Amino acid sequence: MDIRVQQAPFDFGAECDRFAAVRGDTGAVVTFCGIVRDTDGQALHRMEIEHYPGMTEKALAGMAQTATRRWNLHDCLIIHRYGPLRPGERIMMVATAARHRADAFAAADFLMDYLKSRAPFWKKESSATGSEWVAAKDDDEAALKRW
Amino acid sequence: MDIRVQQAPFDFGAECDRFAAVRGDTGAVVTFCGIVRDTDGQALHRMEIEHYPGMTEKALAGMAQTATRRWNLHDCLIIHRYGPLRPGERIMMVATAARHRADAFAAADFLMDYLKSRAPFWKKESSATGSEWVAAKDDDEAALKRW
Amino acid sequence: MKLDVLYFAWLRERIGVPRETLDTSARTVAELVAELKARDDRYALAFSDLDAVRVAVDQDLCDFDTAIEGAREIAFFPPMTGG
Amino acid sequence: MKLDVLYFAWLRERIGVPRETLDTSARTVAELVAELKARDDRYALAFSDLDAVRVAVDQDLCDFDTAIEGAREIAFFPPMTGG
Repeated sequence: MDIRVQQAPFDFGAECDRFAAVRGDTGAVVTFCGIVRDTDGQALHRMEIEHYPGMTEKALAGMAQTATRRWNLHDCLIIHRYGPLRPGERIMMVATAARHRADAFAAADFLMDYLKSRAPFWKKESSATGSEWVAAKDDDEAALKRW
Repeated sequence: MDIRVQQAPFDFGAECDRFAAVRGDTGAVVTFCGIVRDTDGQALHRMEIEHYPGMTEKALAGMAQTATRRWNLHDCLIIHRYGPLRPGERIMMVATAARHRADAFAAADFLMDYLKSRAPFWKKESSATGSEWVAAKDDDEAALKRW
Repeated sequence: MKLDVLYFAWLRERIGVPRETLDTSARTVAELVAELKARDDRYALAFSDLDAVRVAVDQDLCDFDTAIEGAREIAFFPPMTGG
Repeated sequence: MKLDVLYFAWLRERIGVPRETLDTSARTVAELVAELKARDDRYALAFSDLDAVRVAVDQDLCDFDTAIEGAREIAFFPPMTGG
């Protein structure tokens, strides 16, 4: 289990490659990468991610432990950036490894749902017309009911 | 959309990195990598994958088109190897890109379920005690009912 | 009617060839299978449990009652195990 | 009782500070919020719609009726938008 909260960029390809370098009982690896989109219509200049140092790491570790127990994961990685980001930059990634694909998929999906609505990150988008905190979506809250 | 059926290894990290190099409307990338496991108890020496040249590419392209339409994917990649493979080697990968994570996850999950039971690949495992064709699992057939 | 018939995985091993060209008057996949089973013990053995056999006509998965008129390539194989 | 109180995102911006140390006799989060709202318009505005506010006591998410006896750090913030 590896949890990293950092301002610096991460190398998605290298992390995927390292994570999938397994032997033995692991047959399935799922990875997710979140990328800064341009906002609809109005071009995004910058995204700023604020977080709650201390609680962030604690919340992510708790989610990873829950997922590991619930789906019998062999390994689990979460990297999440904070600070200023530009369109196309990679915000965060999750990776899960398990014997079978169903567990790896479910655990990654679960981690993303929880991370989205229960890890203390807040996004602020800036465009030519000003800055705005991204509102939480009802869909994201509803997604938690799946688990 | 990119479909590759090949005997040669592929570079999972490099493929993930290239696939996630997006700009604009794409916010979510999901990747899956299937890895040759050691068999239970008896150590696996080799896996041999047979396929049906011509039909394989056609079947995978059909699945990718279905997934792209159904989940509004921005991009989709499938690489599947055939021939001899050793434990720890990467058999195949799938990657999906979409605006939101729910579409990218569902499409990758769907592609894996279909690829597992509807693409013409057959695995044969060899160990010290002999060779055996891998039997299809009822679970894998049942998984198709989800879609 | 001339047809290419392909076999994969353990069907190929039991029948002993990966592909052959047949001259057949079968109208459906099921009739073709019956012809093959009557030919030789190897075919009778390979097709003894059709629940374990899948078929593709011109590279599309189909059923045993599919008509094969005009088909060029019929393939028999066990349930697939990709991924 | 002395407490560190932290604010994030637009709560931090409306209140004007990221963190402050308070001396309070509040027994629950809700009582603490009532004290803060009475202090100043900035707090009254920030806490005017509690449906839009989340709270963590000692870095664990909790409800407004949570007891805060013994707590060292209370944080207020909007619904989270990670990922």
